[in-house]
Amino acid sequence: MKKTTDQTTVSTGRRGILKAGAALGVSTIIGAPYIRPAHAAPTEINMLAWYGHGEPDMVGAFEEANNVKFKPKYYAGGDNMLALIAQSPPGTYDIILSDAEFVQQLNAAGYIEEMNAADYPFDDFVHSDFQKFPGHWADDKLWSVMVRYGHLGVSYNTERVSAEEAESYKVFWKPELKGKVGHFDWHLPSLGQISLYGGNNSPSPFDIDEGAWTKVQDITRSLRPQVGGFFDYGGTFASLKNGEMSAMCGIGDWITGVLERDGAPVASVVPKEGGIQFTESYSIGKGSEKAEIVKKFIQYMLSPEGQATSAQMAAYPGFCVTNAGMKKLQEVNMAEAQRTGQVEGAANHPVSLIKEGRIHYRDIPKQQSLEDWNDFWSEYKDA
Amino acid sequence: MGDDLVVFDSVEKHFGSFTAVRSLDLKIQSGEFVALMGPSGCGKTTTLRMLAGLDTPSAGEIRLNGERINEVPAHRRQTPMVWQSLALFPFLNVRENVEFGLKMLAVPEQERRTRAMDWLDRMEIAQFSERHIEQLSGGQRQRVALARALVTEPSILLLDEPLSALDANLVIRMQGVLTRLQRSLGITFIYVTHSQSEAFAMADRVVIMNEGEIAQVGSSRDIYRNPANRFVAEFVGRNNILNGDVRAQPGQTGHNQRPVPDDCIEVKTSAGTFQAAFNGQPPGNGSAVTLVVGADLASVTAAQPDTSNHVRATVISEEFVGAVVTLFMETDDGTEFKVQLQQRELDKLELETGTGLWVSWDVANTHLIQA
Amino acid sequence: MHNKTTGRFSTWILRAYIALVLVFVFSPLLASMVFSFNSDRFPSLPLGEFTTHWYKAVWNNDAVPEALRNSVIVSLCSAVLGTFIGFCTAYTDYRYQFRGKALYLGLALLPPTIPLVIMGLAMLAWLSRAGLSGTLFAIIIAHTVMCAPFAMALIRLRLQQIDPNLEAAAWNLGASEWRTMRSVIIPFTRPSIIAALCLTAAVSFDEFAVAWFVSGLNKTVPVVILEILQGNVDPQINAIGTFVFIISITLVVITQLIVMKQNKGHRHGR
Amino acid sequence: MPITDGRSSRLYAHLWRWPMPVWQLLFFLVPLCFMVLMSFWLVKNYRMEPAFVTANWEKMFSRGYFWNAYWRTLGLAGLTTLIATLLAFPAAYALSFKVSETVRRWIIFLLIIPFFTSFLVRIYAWQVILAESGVINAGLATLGIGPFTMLNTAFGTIIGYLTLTLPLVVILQTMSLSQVDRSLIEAAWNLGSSRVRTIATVILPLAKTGLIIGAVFCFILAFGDFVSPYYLGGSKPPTLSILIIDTTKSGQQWPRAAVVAITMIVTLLTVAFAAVALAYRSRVRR
Repeated sequence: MKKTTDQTTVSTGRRGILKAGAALGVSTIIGAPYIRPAHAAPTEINMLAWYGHGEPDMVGAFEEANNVKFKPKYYAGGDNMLALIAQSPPGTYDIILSDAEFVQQLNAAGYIEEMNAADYPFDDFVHSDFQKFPGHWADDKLWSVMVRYGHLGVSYNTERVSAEEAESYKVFWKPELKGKVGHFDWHLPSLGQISLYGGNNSPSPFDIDEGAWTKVQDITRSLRPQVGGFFDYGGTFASLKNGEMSAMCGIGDWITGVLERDGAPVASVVPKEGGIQFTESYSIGKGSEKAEIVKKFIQYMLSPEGQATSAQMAAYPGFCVTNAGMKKLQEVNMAEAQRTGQVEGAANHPVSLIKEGRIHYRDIPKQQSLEDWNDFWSEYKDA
Repeated sequence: MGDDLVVFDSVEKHFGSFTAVRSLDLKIQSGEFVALMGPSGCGKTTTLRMLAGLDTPSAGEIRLNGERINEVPAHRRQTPMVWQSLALFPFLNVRENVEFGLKMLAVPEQERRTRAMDWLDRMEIAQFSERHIEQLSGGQRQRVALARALVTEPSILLLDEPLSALDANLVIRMQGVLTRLQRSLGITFIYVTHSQSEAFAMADRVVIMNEGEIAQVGSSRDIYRNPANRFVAEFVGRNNILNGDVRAQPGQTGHNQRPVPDDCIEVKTSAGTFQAAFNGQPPGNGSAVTLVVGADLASVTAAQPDTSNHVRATVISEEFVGAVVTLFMETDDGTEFKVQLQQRELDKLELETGTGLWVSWDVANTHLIQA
Repeated sequence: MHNKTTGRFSTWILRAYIALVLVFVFSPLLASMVFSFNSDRFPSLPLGEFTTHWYKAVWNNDAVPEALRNSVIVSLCSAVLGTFIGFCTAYTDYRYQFRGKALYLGLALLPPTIPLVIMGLAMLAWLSRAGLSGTLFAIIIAHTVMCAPFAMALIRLRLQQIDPNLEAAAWNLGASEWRTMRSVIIPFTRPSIIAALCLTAAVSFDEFAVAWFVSGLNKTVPVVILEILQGNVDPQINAIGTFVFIISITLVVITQLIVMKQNKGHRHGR
Repeated sequence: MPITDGRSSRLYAHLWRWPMPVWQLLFFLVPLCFMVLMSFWLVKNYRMEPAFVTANWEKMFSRGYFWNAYWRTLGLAGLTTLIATLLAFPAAYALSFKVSETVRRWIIFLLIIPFFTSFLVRIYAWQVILAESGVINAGLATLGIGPFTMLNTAFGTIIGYLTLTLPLVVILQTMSLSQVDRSLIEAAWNLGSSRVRTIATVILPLAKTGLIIGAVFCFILAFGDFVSPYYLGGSKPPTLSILIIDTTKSGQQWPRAAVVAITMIVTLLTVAFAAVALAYRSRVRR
């Protein structure tokens, strides 16, 4: 500090003052970041993720502690994520939050780096399925680590739909809800739920033969007159909150949980036909020069503190994947832990639901191509 | 001829398929006030622009001070121009406008200012030096334009219809200003106009142009009294023009059964048969000629005059300019006659519209143009 | 007499109609300003409490200052480039005749007819091939393409008012073409150049569709707004919008004052 | 010694002539042409591969949803153009003939302001205004009316389009109407023509060119806008611009998005040329 002052004094001439003045002027115009004092410029980490993962509530503490700065690019839906990576030069993204079912594609396309299993607390995971989650391992090599998950079911306005009605996807067809049922604008969760409604739960709503697929399409089409709109994340949020939509297909607590915290009369349940699980996993971007610090960040996200933070994420909540994380959540926010069933013996404990077989991991279509589903979705939207 | 400041040597200018100037030969001397006159599209402005370097000749050569300047760019010619639109710089004040040319010559600021102010003083507009152009009247702007062009002390000044936008009174005043200026500076003025009153009032020599060619070059008097061709005769206002063919040579018997005088021939026109003087060889019988009689050289009488050239005509209308009256008359066969006379002469005639009168003129005043 | 009263009546009806149109145009603007001080996350009537919370949130939102910096850089660069290109085109159109000029002008004025989504798509496809996607430079390139026609139109309008002999008069007084450009054409068109700079800066500052496609991680302010709209919708949008409005409107007012002055000068000149 | 100026003069001319064509070629025409080329490429495993197949064209053109979206977009944009033209005309007429020049200048200034505010912010504000629990319905509820569903309908979409286009159309119409020679209008009145007839027989034909230009701009803007149908129309059903975005989002189907984009450009240029020809023809006849 002393040294800097000396140097300044030495260089103070007319020129120096002018330069300093110009610099000050420029930085005033251009904005605050450049007048931040002292230590070296933070390392920038480019993140590709669902909305909210790069916000201060999630990464602020880590940024502070490690002098890094996250630069997030948000997407909605796995296909969108793949498109974004494909458009960017290789090595653009240091860390990628992916939906679990798309990790395989990321790997196949060579977008991600191999990871070392020893770096992460797999022993403490709440469910054995999560340790070797489908697609995360290939040839015994680790490519992605699960950090959070959530369940999708029937989301509804509690003033217009009763809890009993919400116990089945059938509620979407309720005549009073005509024009009041919204879709989250991505084919996988919505079609998955309707597939479940059509009885395709064994082995998975996404593993259906042509006959079943045709049936799913027919059921879906029959829902179309009820539909009031197709929304992105923001739109889903707003339309549930401002009452435009009374029920929403393809989402779950990750949306309504936020709105509930905000005092809105909405809720989500896993109906009797079963629910879908979304699973979010971190990978290290191929060719990233910041792999070390990214690894450290993923470790932080899996630490009890990180897990508790993730569970309370401002943008949308997700369940803890480690037992330690769940304990930490109970410590810091018992109410949220109880609301989401993350306490011992809760009826809606997420792991219990999985073990009861009521939850199906979201997946890409097994017997049809993703394009078939996508194409149908376009056609459905247009109807 | 070392005295020729400007020489146009077989200069041509084509714009695409249109020929603006064809085979122009013209010499202009130092200190001369030359007017280029003609109807619009006659090539007078193109000629001026070629001299200023704004248009490039398609053929021929233009020499200034004996040197070929065809390829010299406009900005190196020192041929300042006063524009019809004046083209004053609207974003500069009066003084800055005048200083412009000096600035381009890299004259130091102090000198620039002194010289500009001198000229503004000379043009009697020094008190407006810091005004904006839009705050000046038309006449004042004219003076700024002159000062701007002359401040570099050129040996030649080009003027492109500079007075056409002014009202009549101002035109007369500015004519005086221009003439005095040219005399006192002793430099060459080349003045493009379509107005003969301006050209005749100011110029030493007038060049009449038509369809890209010179129709006649001469003093005002020459052109007025002795038009070289029918075009000039018609273009130069108040002339009576009679087309006809030669019927009798000197000494032969004329239409009134008397012999034609020695220096005359007799010409039959639709309005009648008239005699005209000629120089040199007379045109043969049967050749087509044009007779030109200045309106001021004809006279009217109530009684049939005794002269050989007279014709009966009816007054159609009168035009008064000050004390001078122009009578517009028509003969039985429809030929139009114009006669200029003084107001007091008119009073004596006591005529009204429709009155029949005799128009007459001297044989000596009958200008003969051979076709 | 009867005709006159009905005439006056219809005049008032029509004036009221203008007011109605203005209400339609301004209601979203006013609403967003009001809501930016309203405590409700999803505002409605009756209003919640007065709060500056959303402004504080914007102030603390790291993405905003960076986006603002990007926006300023992008809009300054595209304004300067776009105005330069627009000026060249306007001057060429004013001064020169040449074969294929209609095509030339067509090319100059075509970009505004292409929808922004398509511009974004084509730009991203092309620029990512050229290795430029995701950089600020990509946004600047795209915005310059969009800005140049507006600058061209403004400057061409000003050149319409020039005395056609003005350039020739300068050459005649000894100024070379280059010198004439500097001391006649540029001073004459200066008001329109400044207006074009402000207008294009404002256009670029508010453009989101193309910027969204090509920006990658380097977001501009409108892209941040779009992402908030797509993501965690909250009234920060109104706060940012109000702030951006103030910046833009400053540019517009400057432009308008200059244009008015220009017109006034022109009328005096007549 | 005369100096040839030809060279510097040519250099001078080229300096001004070339920046625009070079820039527009590199960063406008080439990207558009590349998009055409891309429409024949293949997508494999989320990556585009250069190829020359017409599969993308066949696929898009054989899909019902593409053509539905096409006609729907055309219809919505056309309807918006009609509404905007009709809504703007009385205002433009009043601005041209019923207010002083100062007032006109101020109102035009006010109409320019929206162009410099974020369109997104205005659309978001409309969401809040039009929502079922929004400002309008809250106001109507005090009168015991409603609520009406305005958001996520074609009505919402058109409100969005009008937000984008109406000020521009009013400005363009006003500019064209105020150039109509007033003496012609007075002459028509003088000859006993009623106000309405004067508008129909004198003013409209004279201002036709300006009206058509305003309509063309309106159509272009509405046809290409994706924000209004998405955020006010609930993308239900989607327009072509939404289709483009959906297609790029899903599975990197850029070649198919290019097909949609090219179809849109061809449509727009056809409409624009036809309209300009119409405007020009009427002028010649006059």
